[in-house]
Amino acid sequence: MPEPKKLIGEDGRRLDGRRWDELRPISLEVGVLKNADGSAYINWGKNKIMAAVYGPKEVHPKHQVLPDRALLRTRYHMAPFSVDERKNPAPSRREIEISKVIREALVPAVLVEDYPRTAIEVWVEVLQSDGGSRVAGITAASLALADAGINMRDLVVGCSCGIIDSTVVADLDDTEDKEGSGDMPVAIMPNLNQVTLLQVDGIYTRENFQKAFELAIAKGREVYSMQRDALAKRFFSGEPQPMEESA
Amino acid sequence: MPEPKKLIGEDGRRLDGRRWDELRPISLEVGVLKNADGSAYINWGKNKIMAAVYGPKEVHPKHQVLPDRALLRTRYHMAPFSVDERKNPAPSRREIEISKVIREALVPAVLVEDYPRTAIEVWVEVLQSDGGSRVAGITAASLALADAGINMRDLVVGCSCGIIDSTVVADLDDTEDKEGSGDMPVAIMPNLNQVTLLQVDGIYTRENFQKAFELAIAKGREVYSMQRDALAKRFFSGEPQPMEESA
Amino acid sequence: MPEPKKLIGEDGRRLDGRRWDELRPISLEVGVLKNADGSAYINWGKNKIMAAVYGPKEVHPKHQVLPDRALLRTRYHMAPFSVDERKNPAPSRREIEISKVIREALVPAVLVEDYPRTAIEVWVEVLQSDGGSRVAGITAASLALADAGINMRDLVVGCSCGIIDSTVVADLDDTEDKEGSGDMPVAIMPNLNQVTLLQVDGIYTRENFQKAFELAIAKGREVYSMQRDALAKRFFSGEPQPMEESA
Amino acid sequence: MSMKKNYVVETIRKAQMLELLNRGKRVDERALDQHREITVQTGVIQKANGSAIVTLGDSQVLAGVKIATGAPFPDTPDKGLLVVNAEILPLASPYAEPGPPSEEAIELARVVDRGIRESEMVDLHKLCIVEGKTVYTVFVDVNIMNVDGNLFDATSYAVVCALRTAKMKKYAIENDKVVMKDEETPVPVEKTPVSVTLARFGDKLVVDPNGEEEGAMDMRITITTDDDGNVCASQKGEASTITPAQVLEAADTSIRIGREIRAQLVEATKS
Amino acid sequence: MSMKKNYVVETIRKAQMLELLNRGKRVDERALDQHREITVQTGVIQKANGSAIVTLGDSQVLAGVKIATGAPFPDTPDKGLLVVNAEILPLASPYAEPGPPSEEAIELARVVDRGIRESEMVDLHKLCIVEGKTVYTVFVDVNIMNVDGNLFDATSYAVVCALRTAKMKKYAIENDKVVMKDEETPVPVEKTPVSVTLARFGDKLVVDPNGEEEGAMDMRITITTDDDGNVCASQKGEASTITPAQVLEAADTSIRIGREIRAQLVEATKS
Amino acid sequence: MSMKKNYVVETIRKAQMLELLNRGKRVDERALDQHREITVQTGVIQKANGSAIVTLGDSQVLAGVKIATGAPFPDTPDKGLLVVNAEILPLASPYAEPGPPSEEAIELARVVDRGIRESEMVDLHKLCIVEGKTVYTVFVDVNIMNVDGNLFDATSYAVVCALRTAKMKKYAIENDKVVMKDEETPVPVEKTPVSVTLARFGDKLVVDPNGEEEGAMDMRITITTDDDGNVCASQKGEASTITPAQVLEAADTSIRIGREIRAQLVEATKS
Repeated sequence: MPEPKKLIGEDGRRLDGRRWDELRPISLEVGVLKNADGSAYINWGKNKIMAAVYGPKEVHPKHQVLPDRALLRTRYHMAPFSVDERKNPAPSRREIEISKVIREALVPAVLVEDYPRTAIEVWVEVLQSDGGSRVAGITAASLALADAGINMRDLVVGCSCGIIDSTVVADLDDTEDKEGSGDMPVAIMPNLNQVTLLQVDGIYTRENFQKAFELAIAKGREVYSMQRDALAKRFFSGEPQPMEESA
Repeated sequence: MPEPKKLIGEDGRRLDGRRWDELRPISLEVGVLKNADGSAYINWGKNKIMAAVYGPKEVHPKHQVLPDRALLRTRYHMAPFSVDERKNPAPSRREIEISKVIREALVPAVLVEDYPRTAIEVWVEVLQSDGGSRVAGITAASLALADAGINMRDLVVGCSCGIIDSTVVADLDDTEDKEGSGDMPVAIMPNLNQVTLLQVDGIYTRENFQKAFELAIAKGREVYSMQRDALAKRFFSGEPQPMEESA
Repeated sequence: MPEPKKLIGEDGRRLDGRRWDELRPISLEVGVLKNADGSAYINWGKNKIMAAVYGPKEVHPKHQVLPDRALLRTRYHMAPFSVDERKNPAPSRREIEISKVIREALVPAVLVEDYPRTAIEVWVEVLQSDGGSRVAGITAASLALADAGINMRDLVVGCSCGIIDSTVVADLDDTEDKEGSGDMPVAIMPNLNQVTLLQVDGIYTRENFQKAFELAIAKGREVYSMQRDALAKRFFSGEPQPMEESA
Repeated sequence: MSMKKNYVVETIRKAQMLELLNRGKRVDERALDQHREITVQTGVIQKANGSAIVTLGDSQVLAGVKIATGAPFPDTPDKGLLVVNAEILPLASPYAEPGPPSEEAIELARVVDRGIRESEMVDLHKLCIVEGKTVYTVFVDVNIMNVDGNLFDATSYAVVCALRTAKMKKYAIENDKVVMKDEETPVPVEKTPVSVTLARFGDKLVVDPNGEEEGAMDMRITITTDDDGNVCASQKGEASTITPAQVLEAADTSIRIGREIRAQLVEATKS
Repeated sequence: MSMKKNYVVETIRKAQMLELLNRGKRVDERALDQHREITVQTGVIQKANGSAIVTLGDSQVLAGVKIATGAPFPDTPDKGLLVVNAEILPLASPYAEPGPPSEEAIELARVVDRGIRESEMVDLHKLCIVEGKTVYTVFVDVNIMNVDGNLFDATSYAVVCALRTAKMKKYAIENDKVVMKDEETPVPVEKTPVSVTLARFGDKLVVDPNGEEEGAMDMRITITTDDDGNVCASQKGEASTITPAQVLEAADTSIRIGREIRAQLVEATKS
Repeated sequence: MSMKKNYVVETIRKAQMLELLNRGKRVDERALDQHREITVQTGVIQKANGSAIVTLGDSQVLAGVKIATGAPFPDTPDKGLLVVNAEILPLASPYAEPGPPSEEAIELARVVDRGIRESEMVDLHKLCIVEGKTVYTVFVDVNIMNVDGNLFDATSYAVVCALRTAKMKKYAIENDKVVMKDEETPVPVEKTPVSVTLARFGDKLVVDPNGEEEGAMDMRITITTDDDGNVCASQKGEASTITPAQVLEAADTSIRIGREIRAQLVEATKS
């Protein structure tokens, strides 16, 4: 397949000036919505994503109750204005699949057995979309879970790596995702060294597969330190927090 | 905005010959459907609207039960052949909104507290549509409620006024609604002097706003006397009525 | 209406070489799916149809329970690749109607009163469609019911007859159905001499109506003998069957 | 739409009906082959190209015709389109619900549609304006206003009467363009199909079951016949059976009763 | 969206509110005709043609404008299209659910749409590129991010601010073809409509009810006014009533308060 | 689709499975890296352009290819369209329900689609007839007929075999018009991607879990490889985890097992 656009310059820099293993700018803020039990906002490249958590709460309809653990509900949803062409507000097949893999990426980190017969809702709203929106969404969602005081084994954090101009690079942006030849979103529990999400698109030699995968994990750990800072800022900053929120 | 068509002639008459404050011909008939607990049919200009009431009846699904009062359900629905271009039978956003404001216009007149844990259904079917269909629908629906023997504080009756050729006029027809510069449907409980529906479209000076609003109320009272006549004809006419219907 | 194509040749043979009263090749196989409680596969002309039965099983949602008998659910559904132009997978109005008449054709043969408060599900999947798919589906479905061990008064079997080139013929294929001037699917319980499905399309003199109808019944009885053979092969063949299936 | 609610009452009532039928009588005093009174009012919806309110006893149906132009189907480039839709309005019965068409409403619309279509009532070739490009599209939408049994026949009569009185704009081809003229022309109606529905109670067939009879009947058969006494459509309904002999009996009755009703519908829609 | 959950607590709270109101006070210390603090941030979504996050107290709304080209409606060949949609995101409230727009969200979008449309805020004629062929289509999508009462006004302000700051591609007609240019031009905004919502408690009207007040109020009235103090849209809400005199009082208050808020929105969206 | 119904039985069975696995054995006697028997039957649906029934143990899948022509996407004017859809038929399992595709069916179709698409199995450029105007549209619809675990691989093999044997009409450009010819040509297949799914039980990975194993497994990983041993798609599934080392182990197994299966699929679809 022809790749007309050169995505890596003579100087080894990518179109936005990054080195092959460099992350885009990321900022994280925890506790940004008033009504939600927990929330977090992430700016990652051009991604702007809000995640919020409600629960544990009663399960409706009742036949979905899990007797021994919490039911985790997730929705990954894109605002109509979040992409270049206006998106129909109805959920696409892509959004339905991503909602499922996000749920399966978060559940392993939640002590669902501590909340039998309840529902925990995780809403991920993509206000502006860029490459790597699902891993950015997971990164924000696990902060929102922590903000809601849900018992967790570990945070979940992700990064997407891939291949452009036959080179493994970290953290694809929108152009690199579309024009490049491979995208590999990975989410991990960094302290437990477990992978909770893995999806692969593209063509990878066995060597490149391993390189991209290990790079994704390494960069995920880098994002994890930003997650911790954001949580620390939320709970241990100088500003006094309202009691019910820091409890 | 250009208003190419002159809607009021040299002689001060509107296209259909009416004076500025004149109603279109209206006829009302109560008790026209066999199965419904109450029903009424209204001809108002070219509007042909059937309203029917079923209830009080059991509420399904159960979780919608209101412990201290009746649940009023309404649907305002247009037949596919009721308008110039065939209308798709699925409910439009417009029909969903009008169903809501009709419900909110009728509930204040119903002694919902007399029928706890029940549903009262009000179906408004527009067989042919003209200007002012929602107020015509409300006018018929409150007669259908009365016909069904539902306890009421007052009837509800409406009229829509507006602005054409910079003049406040009563009871817009279809052409005046589309070509004119403002439409203001108002519903009232005439004996209690309360407004139960108010929607405004167009551009009104403060003075015209008041003039149109007060005209709508005055014309509504005119329609109210027709409502009373229609009810009287239903219940106190010479013809004997089947017992269960006049009870 | 012009019938440009001659559907019966000089020699009295139809386009595929059949005589006026001849069936297309039919093969039937019972017990072909592992998970279903009962199943049957039919090849009838170019029709390829799989029918399967699950049940008796619990009824969900509960408010559909019939206190004195089983609820029979049916779905007639066409695969997107089963017809010349790819079919949208969502159920068409035609499929909804056929699902209803198939249900009404099967229920009379099932001792539904033996299974109160349960559901019996009959799924008819048209993998390739030809003329007469609904009667082929019914023929397979009643075998699947028998295979599932459901108590039955009789089998149900069908055939569709019709008119081409002004002649009554048996068992229309796709071309004859489309180019011809009448299609009459009939299903019967052969031992009880009862009609359980009758639909008529086209223009029939009183005489032709009777001729086509009686031909459909006679040909249905011919198919019935193949049904019996297929059941015998399933249950009394030399090969030992797993115990739970032949029980 | 049948109103089976109280099994005990229903069982007793059904026994009464059967006893009456054995004496050749029905609950509403009709003869076994007698249909209820039919009334027809046409031209009731001015915004429609044609319309009719038909009552059959206490069943009441309103049909409206809307005619526009559109592209033909690729496989029938020289034919117009004719589509029948039905909605059982929630105001028509305590058992009707608002929402997308039920299985019953879909069957109703399709059976009536087939009766119209198969009888070749409307000459679809005459609905072609420019072959392969522009044809008339005729939508017949049916609103069921009150349900008291035998919606199939009531709906069919309403659709037939609405079509028989419908008018459509003329079109001319001027400079290769399709131009709408101010004149109107009737829909090209060639036949008057008539649907007759019978209900079976045990070994008896009765014409035009009312709501109460539908609640107790064993099964239903609808047969549509054309002006020449041909059968052009039929549909057996309900989860029960009919013998071959009864089917032929029903056909004979439908042809006979259909003739009477056709005369009445034609009379009611004379221009 | 009102949060009626515990009837006992609600009743007590409502009694407190009424008592406070009789003394001219509100639960959050505001005057009866005082709206909550409004903040506006524009240009937040770079992929949108215009966008704004507006907070009104703790209600938070994000509006995004997307502009494309398309065909006009046949009956308005010289006008562009403007469509407002709203979704109350499930993250905005414990009572919001994912799924197709609720009745509340549809009413919200349509009332805001009418305020924009009827005031002639955007000159739709200037959105025409080639009459009858190509026009601008302006979609304004609203995401409700946090619900704390009076979504009508918060949404209206967000839509107004997003439109006031939106830019669209220029088009030229070259060789009979519509060609997109690299330049941008602002959306042709002519007016700044301002929605003001009042809640009625007994015989008192209060401006801009918060979530707690909405839970206890008798009814709601939204009135949108334009730069000249004209009323251009209104909607009464909730299953209760208002007297004619109160309607006129509400109009006067809306005109007066609207003027203040308009000045603030204009200031916040200056280029 | 996993059949978790009786927690007690499941727990005991899972313990048995783990014990067996620790001794290198599986419930159905297979080796840990051994897939179930695969059977392939092609050309089963004559009305389809290509079709295949594949069984993988007791999982049975039917894929049908329908090819038409249509317009390309604006951003890929020189590429044809390829769409994979899947429906888990209600007859396939006691837990499947009729209705719109479930979350599981959507994931299944999309993962298989990505394996086909990312491997560049079909050269989409060769599906272009007239750039920007007319391209082939290739629909692959999958009917799941019987569910007994590992639908991902069974579906993938059925789609691959259906595409490898599919034929499409030739088109010529004559007088600026696209004209269908009577000749047929194979779909331009360049690669044979093979999906291999592994299940994790504790620290063990097993190839091609059957239905019973799926009910007890911790998680699932699907890896699709191409003819050159490249990884072209992968998807981790289920609400559990996998270690980085296990991912690499799974990749090696998939490449190795994929090679065997590819040879079998190519053999079964030789023309």
